[in-house]
Amino acid sequence: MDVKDNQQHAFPGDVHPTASGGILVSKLDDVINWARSNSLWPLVFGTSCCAIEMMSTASAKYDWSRFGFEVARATPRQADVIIIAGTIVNKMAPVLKRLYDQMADPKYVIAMGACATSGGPFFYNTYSVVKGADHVIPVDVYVAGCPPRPEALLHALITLQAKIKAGDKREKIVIEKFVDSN
Amino acid sequence: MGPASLLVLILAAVAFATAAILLSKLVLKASHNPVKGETYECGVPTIGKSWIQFNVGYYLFALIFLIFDVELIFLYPWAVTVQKLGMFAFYEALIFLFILFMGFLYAHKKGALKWM
Amino acid sequence: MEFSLSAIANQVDTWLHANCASWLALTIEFVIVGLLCIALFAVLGLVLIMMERKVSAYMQLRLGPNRVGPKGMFQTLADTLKLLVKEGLTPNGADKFLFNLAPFIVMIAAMLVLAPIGFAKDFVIWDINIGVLYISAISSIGVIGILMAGWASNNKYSLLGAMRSGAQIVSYELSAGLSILTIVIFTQDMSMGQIVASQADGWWIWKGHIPVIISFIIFLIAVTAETNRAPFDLAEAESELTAGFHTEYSGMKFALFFLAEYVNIFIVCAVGATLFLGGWMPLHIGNWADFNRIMDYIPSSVWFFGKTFFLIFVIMWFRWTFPRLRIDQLLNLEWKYLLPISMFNLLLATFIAIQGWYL
Amino acid sequence: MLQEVAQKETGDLVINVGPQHPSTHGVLHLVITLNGETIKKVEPHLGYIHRSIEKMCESLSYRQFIYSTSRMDYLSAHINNHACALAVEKGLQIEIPERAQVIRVLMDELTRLASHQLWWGALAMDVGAITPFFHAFREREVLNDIMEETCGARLTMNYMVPGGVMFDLHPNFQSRVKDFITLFKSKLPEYDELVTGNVIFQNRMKQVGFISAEDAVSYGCTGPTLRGSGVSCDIRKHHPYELYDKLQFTEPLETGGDCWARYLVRMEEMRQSLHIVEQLIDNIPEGEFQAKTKAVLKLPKGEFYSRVETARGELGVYIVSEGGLTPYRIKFRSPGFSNLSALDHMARGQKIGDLVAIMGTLDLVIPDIDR
Amino acid sequence: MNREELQSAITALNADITFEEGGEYLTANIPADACRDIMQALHNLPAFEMDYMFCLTCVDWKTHLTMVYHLESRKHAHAVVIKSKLDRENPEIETLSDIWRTAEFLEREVYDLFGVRFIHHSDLRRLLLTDDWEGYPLRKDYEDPINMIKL
Amino acid sequence: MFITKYLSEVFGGLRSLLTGMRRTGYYFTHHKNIITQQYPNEKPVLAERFRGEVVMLHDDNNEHACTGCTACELACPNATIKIVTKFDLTPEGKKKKAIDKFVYHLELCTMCNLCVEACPTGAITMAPNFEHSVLNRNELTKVLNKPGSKIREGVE
Repeated sequence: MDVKDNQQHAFPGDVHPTASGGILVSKLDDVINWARSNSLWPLVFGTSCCAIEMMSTASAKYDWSRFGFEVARATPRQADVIIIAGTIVNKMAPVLKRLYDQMADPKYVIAMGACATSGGPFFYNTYSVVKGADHVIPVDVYVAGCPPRPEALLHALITLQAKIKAGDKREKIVIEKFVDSN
Repeated sequence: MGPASLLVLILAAVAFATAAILLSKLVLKASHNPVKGETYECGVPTIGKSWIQFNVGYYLFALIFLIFDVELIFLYPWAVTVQKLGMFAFYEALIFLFILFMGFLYAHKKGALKWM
Repeated sequence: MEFSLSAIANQVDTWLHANCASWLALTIEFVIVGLLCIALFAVLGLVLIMMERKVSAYMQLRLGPNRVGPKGMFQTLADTLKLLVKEGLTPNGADKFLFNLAPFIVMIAAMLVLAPIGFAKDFVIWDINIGVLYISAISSIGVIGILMAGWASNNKYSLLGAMRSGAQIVSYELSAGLSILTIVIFTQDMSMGQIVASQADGWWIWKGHIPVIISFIIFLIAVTAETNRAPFDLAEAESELTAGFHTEYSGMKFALFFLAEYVNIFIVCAVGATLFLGGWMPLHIGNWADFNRIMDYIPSSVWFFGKTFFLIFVIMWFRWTFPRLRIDQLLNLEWKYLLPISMFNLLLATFIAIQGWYL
Repeated sequence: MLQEVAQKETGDLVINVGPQHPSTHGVLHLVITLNGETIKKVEPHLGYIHRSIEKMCESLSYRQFIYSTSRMDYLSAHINNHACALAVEKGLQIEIPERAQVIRVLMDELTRLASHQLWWGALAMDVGAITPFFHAFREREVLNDIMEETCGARLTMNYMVPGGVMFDLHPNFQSRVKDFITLFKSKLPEYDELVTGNVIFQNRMKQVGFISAEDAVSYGCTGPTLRGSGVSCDIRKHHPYELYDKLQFTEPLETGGDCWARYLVRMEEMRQSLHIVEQLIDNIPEGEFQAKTKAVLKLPKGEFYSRVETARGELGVYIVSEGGLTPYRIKFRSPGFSNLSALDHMARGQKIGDLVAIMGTLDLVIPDIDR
Repeated sequence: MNREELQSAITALNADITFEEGGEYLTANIPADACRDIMQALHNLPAFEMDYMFCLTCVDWKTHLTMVYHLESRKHAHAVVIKSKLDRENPEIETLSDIWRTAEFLEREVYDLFGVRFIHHSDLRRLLLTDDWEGYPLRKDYEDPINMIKL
Repeated sequence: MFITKYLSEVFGGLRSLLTGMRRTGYYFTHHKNIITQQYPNEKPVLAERFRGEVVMLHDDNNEHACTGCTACELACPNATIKIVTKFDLTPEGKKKKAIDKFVYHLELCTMCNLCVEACPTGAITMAPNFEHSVLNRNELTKVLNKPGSKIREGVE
């Protein structure tokens, strides 16, 4: 059996693609991306165990404020990144979608831990778990672990920073998709 | 620099705010989706209206404030000259404040200062 | 040569009048003042937010921002830039005009209070002769902006936050006013310049005895409440109302509230420093002529900013130590403790002033 | 008079708190009816993290299902695993080696400490003080390191297995726990300085969220919530498991029934847990850390119920076995579920700020409630 | 009371009660229609004073459903398990939420996951699942081809 | 007395507030208490038991000890491991079962250690790697046996 076939078998349903491409040339975009990547304010959003490790990441020993991430906002209007820390169940999925939709652009998503990445421990024989948060909203960075240790979350944030700096201009793609669908 | 400076300050504030808000409109093309403009309430649709007739408790404090703020305004000119006027002004203010304090006690007794 | 802001200002003034028509010179001066104020706002925003983050970090056993730029200096710059290019949403259900007007009101209120503040010796935008009254009056305009923002958002959290803020700010206005009044009684003048001048031989906190110390403490508490800072941050109590009155604001509109909050802290601390700690007056101790001369060498602007930032630090210290009060406790504190005490304190101060029991 | 006017003239505000809200500690959804700031009704809506663990366990073997319970009450992961292991052992009638028992009790108490530390920090954060949260995590990280060294994970350890524990203790374990005891004893007075003694904090806690002893029992509250109302309910005392009947510790009781009483109970529980750890850390007997069990576990037909005391209260594991490889039905009686049902009772007539404090002192872990 | 005394005392309440052998707790099978009276007696009579319900759940036996109540008395330190058979097609039983208030939520949960209707329950709605959910997932024959991936 | 009670309340309250401020002030001025580890610059020291991901042990000859017995696959609670077997021809010409691919779904794995416990030959173990963030979820699905690797002689 091929790994790829297995993959498709394992994750049924539509997966929301993340924006990609869009090469930037101007210096202004470089500066903007530098600012965006260094100022990722997370939304206070933790559903289960991973939320505790997210709190640990904020705590003194790991201290994500060194990267400027500590400005956790409780309202999605002011947040830049949703860290999906924990399982998303069918009842929660519309809420997550709504929160994501209500965020101001540009917005990013990190799927933290096995549950948010793929359903994790609750993949099989459960009737209420969404098999991966990317069935609900597009996810930029996946980080495995159950839960990932705080350094792993920091690594994910650094990965996201690198992605932003590399010049993915999300809002452009989103708009194009929106225009196409109309 | 005189009163004109106040106009300058207002203009500066407006210019600053306008420039800052407009810049994002110029640089960013935001995405649209149907629920983006809806009221945020912890990720679930809101129940009922937000613009309702609101609890009177908050306004009571504003009313009481008004009385005491007027008192404060009266006290300012008094404060400037009280040293020159001497003890007479002191007793006057004592009576003034005493009457106000009685009012305060009355309001307190009526429960206007109790939060509900 | 001694560094003096007023000397520079005078030179610029003379040069402009020598080279331009007087109306043009005046216009250019106004533009310069406007730009300087905007620059002050921007710099204050950057510096104070960085300071807050570092203060909180050290109190919480961590390092704080240290990766963006040298020692993390550019962290707030990155935040500001990001907010500049972030989408500023206006909710569908909101009262759009008021919603967009509110940040302007808050900004204008913050900007206007700058006028009578003496940043250095003879360096003031407009030394109004009723300076302290002007400050009390203008600083309460800000609450209108907050009420406007909360009401216009059409969001229940915002509404509650704004209502709380309204009740809170008007209440604490009183004891702040009464403690300012204590100083007015001693100086017999309401102009900020005269108040600073009256402290040439010693700051009021030293020579005013107990009443001034009490009113200083009350002033600190009251202005902490007036600027909606923890432990009085009920208007934006995060664990209760998500983000309070600015829940629906995003991008730069939110940033303006954020900025105004910090500028307001600066302003109230500047007022506190002027009234109680002698503004730009250097520290003079009695007859120590040598000591006093050394102190005089330090530029007056350094004195002013030093004192102001010390007070700002104290207010930040409050924030990172105390739990938040509940709304009824907050009002209890004002109406049952601060107001009676400051009224009593006012009488005490008057008595001492009339008897001349101060230096 | 004014109160009457206020109540007549104004409308009620219905507010959603949660699922995404900083003070609900997860995804609890409360629909609150407010008049002004006063709460008239709180209606909890659950299920935003209902992961169907009970259904899932029906298709997992007795060795496998234990790991999923770490994800229920993740703050008491060890104790959850312990309860499951106890239920399976009851069915298999295995005797646990003494060393394994001591290790289990030690781990349970360290978990309780870690959980209460997090609760303390989170409660302080809920009432608006942010710094204590970081101070609490300083000690918690030390505990996490100890856990990681022995169990291999920081939060969801899956360390207890039927018959004992998965690995032996790490050689450094004893010395590091002793270091931790010294450290924590020196830091506990700081907790009091920062939070317990603070006048604002005390005012936020006292006379808030009152529940009487009868009501609390009727609502099925357990753990510190019930002990705060003055009812002794510690499973470790009343139905001792493992070594608890041989250990010296007291069950803290407060009669206030308000948030302050619950706060004091938990603070004292930390000291008691520390006391238990102190008693055991020098007396870990040599021997096996795991009893010999078959590779494939089969429980006999019947019903097995085990009760343990987690950091939040009584956890019951009810296994119905048909004699197969997997449980026929498994039910977790979670402490948070019953404690939450009393929330409406506690919060009526209080302010919004109080609701946050009440939820903080109930120490809700939502995945534990929804399962 | 010890186990035997408890058994005889409970037998005195209703003649139809049968007891199961073995098990950790004394287990009594009671008829569903007498459930409420027996429970009321267990809660109120000073001999029992079962003031604490520490577990309420249901088991699907494919042919029928069984309600399982775990009761304990804090005063007398005795515990009893009460079981009651229900019809699988139309499961109905009187609510106990006014006797033990914890039952209110626990019964809602059982209604949600097993479909047992509790008569006179003040607020019988779905608790954990969405209101428009179909079926009762903890029943053994529950199938959900979309969400449930069988191993 | 009312006045004394009032004053003692005020002063008691102030004192309790100052106690708290002294504590935070102490930490503000004593920086040696800072416990931050600067992660990307300082790599954390992890316990050797830390469970970050499942790895298959290969020796220098690119040989492993996995017989493809699927004990781990059966032990895994959520089917993280899929073993794809093939038949190798031994030098004697007999068919012998061997692993083709040891597919490991890291995105599903909960690091419960049950597979390692179940493995009769000690072929797999838990490694303390934690830097698992990727931009594409499929990258988390791994094949643990290295290309061209063979089963070690003598392992049954």
